[in-house]
Amino acid sequence: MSKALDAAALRLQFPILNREVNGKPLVYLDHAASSQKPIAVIEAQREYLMHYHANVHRGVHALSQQATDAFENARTIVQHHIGAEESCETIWTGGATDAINLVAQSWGRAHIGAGDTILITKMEHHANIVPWQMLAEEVGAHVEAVEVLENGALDEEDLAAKLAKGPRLFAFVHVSNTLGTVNDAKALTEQAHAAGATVLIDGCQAVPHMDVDVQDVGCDFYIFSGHKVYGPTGIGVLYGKRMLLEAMRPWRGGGEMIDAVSIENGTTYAGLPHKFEAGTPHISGAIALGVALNWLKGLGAGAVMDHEMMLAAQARKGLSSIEGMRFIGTTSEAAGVVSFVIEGTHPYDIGTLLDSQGVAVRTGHHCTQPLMERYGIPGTVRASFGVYNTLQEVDTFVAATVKAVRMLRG
Amino acid sequence: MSKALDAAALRLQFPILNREVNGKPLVYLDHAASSQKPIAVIEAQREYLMHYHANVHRGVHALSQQATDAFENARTIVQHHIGAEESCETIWTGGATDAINLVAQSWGRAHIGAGDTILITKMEHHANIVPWQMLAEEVGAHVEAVEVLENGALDEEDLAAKLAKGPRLFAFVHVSNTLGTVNDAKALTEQAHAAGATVLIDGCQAVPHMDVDVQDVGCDFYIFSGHKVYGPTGIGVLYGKRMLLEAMRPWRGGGEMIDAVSIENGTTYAGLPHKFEAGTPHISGAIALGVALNWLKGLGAGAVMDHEMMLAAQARKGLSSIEGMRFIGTTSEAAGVVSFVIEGTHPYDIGTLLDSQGVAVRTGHHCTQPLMERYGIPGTVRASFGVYNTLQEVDTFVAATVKAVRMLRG
Amino acid sequence: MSELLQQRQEEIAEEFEFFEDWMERYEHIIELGKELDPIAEADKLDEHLIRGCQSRVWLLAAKDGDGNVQFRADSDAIITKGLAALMVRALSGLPPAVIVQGDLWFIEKIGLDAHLSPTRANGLRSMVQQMKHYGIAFQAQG
Amino acid sequence: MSELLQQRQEEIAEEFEFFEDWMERYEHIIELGKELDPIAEADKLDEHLIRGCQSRVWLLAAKDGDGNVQFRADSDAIITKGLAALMVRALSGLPPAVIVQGDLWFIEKIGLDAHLSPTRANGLRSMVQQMKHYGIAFQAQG
Ligand SMILES: Cc1ncc(COP(=O)(O)O)c(C=O)c1O
Ligand SMILES: Cc1ncc(COP(=O)(O)O)c(C=O)c1O
Repeated sequence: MSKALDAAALRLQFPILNREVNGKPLVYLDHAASSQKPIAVIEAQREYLMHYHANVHRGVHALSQQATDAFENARTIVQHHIGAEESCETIWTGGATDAINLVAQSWGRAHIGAGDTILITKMEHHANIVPWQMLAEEVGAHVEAVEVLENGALDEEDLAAKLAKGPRLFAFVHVSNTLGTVNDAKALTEQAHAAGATVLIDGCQAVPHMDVDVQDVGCDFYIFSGHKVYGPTGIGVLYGKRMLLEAMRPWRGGGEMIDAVSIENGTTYAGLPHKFEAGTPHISGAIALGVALNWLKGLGAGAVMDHEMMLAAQARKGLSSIEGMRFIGTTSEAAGVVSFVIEGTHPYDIGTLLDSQGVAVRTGHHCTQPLMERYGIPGTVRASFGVYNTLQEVDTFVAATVKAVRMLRG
Repeated sequence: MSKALDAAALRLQFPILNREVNGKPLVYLDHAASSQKPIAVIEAQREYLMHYHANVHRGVHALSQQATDAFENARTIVQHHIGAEESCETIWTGGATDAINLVAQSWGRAHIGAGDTILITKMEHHANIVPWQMLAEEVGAHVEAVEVLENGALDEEDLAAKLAKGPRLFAFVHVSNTLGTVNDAKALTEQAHAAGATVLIDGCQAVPHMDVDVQDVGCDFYIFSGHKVYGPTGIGVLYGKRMLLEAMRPWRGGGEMIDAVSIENGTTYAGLPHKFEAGTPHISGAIALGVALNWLKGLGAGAVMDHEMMLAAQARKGLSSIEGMRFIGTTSEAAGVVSFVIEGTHPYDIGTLLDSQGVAVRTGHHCTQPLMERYGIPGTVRASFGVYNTLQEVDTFVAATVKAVRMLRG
Repeated sequence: MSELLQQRQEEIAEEFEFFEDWMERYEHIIELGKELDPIAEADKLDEHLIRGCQSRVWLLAAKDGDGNVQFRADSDAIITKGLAALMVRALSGLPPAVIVQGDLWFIEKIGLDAHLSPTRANGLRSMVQQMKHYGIAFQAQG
Repeated sequence: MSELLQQRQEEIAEEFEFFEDWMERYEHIIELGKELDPIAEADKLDEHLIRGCQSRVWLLAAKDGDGNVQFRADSDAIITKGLAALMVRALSGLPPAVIVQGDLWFIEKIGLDAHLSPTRANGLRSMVQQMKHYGIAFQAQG
């Protein structure tokens, strides 16, 4: 048994949660869009810029070496956090979107050709759709998507049928940002591998909520963003199996990623991970992301999940009493996501009235338009929880929603 | 006449400059690799994360709107700083390298084909070489480079001859990070335009040191990095003329950059600037870069340049007394760069001995290997100055270099 | 004629004067939204859609016998519809020139100026722009 | 034979014991660099180059009549050459097994451990690795 989280105590580490909006205490339930950051992370970034910033890798001076050590140490933290075999399998990117585009353009152009199929799912975030559509258009491949059942689970039958057709790649979301659905990453990977597909997993909403072990899962690529896992903006991670990464062409050219540059004789590239990290990296972001992951690990993944499930369950229970309530995605509360529409109201109206009561939720399509199409809705209201949310906040949110609905129906 | 800088007073805004390395007070002369950041910038980033962080653009809640306003306001600051006509011509990127790759892959793939020439110069940073080599390889074009004269100036004759052959693009550095050469961006742009070439300027080392007005220069693309202009890491800027940007395909796909996503009917893209900003941007970085540019503007570009020229001149004068001193690049001191080799010594040895005296310089090829080849040297020692450097530091640096040389020759 | 615009804005400003918080303000805006005549489904064409909102807004304009512009608006979100109702109330029936040149100070006065920022999802800014565009178009027709 | 390695390391450690700062240490390292026999230009082949340093390091190894490994090293930077000299002094003439297994504690003792980090530009780490690789290779030859 993991020790339960003391969210009230944890909150003290998040100064932003003390603020008011529209004259009301802020209730921040938009964790899935971007998490707030604990002081430890904010201070790590500040500390770096105040006391040991320098460009990395290229310098003989002490400051540059100190910065390089911290930067590379952060890489090792990420490696261990997601269970990668080697630290060179961890590539820094500008974010999850950047990472998926890297794979699409580097691995994709080499392995996906005319007539090939790229398999995704109907619950993907645009970040895991558009790069594949762009690639497909360029090389003459096509994108297919596995159907989603009414409850928000993947349609296993449809998946089996579509895998049977031999797609080159299966790219899927570990945890859906809209539905909260937790896909069985390991089983899906095995299934896809058995069908001969390479596997990319979008772990943006998994890493903040649960333990992830890429070697156990067995996937070929795994990606996530720093800003959703209590880390800073502008930094993300691409994990790839060494063999695959080594065979891939670099995507961006520039400093750091070269071995030797010559205009007459052409250019040779550096080894992993630098081959994929052209230019000055987001040094402070990488270092602070390392701090964020250690901080999160310190809470205990079990405790985090228990806490967030408790909040989601309480929210669902409270909201259920509202007439016309329709939850979108009902398979799991593990990821702390509660998404819904209410008959006769528009998500934008609910969101606006919640905001004026101090409650921050996200409304709209959550960058999952194909999913909205699937459910025939323009968008949802989504409350999403992090470690810093409390049962009391959930109650405030539920009461505020009830009030909003009353006003709208009035 | 602009008011002279008071570097001693300015230094108080840079906490890192108070530290020691190897038991000696730090003398940071590696500004061209990455600038240190004033407290105002560090605090802006911290303030954002402490008090109003949220994901931008997509939210109806107050926090998201506040973050979006600050983020877009920073864009406007950049626009005004470089004199762009419209704010949508300012695209956030992960850095200068990322920006050049964006242009190479989006504009380049559409406009450069088999047999075409991409013209660069021998003084380019790898960031302005490798993306073009990669593009050239992909489409069957080739890269040519304008020669550099012994003094570090562009070879005008060679330029005229190479432009006459009708390259599609002329991509050149505004200010050389290795030589300190300041190219006449406006004249070169006119010349290249007259020859029918599109013009991209790498302004990484210009924006920190001088006023840049992209409309006056007349270039098609202009790029720079935040971390070299007193801003944070992980953020950079691509300026492009609206007409060009509008015609370009997006490079990265994902959230934010779409109008509508459908798996069956395909995806349509958002307008400028969002079309090029897939995924959650580096919000805190953009905001802090805005603060950095305003801070720099507050010092007065004239005063900045005067100060840095004074430091460079003093350094050159002091170093000249060393036997066997050879300056690499002697056309200008405007960019605060002094690059040199000393007969019978290796740059690495000088750099190491300077470091043990607390002086941080950069040694090596400075990501300009073709330039090293041009001069037949393995690398240089480069001291580069920012607004926070003082004449006293220059003297310390010169004395430390003299001592290093004595030890090495001893 | 611009006195009419002035007068309408004063009326609206007065109406909003005593609201103490956003919930009260929205309550009234929702009321206004409900009172606004809906646009027939047949008229909700894509060409009347205003881009850039989380909710959809349809805006129609026509010149009446006196040369004034008659606006109709609708939205699938009721708060957005209420904002549309305010705009229609302020501008509908005025001559194109007044619509084009009119200073819509009431928006700030009643505290909705934040809603005018280009980054807002409610579409108020797009509505105002679109109404001005209609004004310009009708002006050009003479 | 590993006593010999032990003894050599103790000697080196003693030599460095009284240096008060880095400048003194480097002064001595430079001295050692100058004393190290240079490698003939003809032997400075790319195959003897060690990667990953700002300066170039050449390292050659050969087995002598007693089955011990004789190292020669050179560099275009004198501090790097001095580090190479230290390594040669510690390891040259020892049996492959000692080279492979030997714990090079003197590096930390004389304060050069920071130079062993993989991110350092001086190539010390690569030198150590390459010497161990030679040891392994000669061991395999038997
Ligand atoms: C002239 C020049 N161009 C391009 C770059 C690349 O910038 P970044 O590494 O920030 O992408 C640099 C800095 O390293 C530079 O000095
Ligand atoms: C499931 C999922 N995938 C991908 C992304 C894209 O992440 P980012 O915008 O940080 O690149 C997000 C977040 O927006 C997400 O929730």
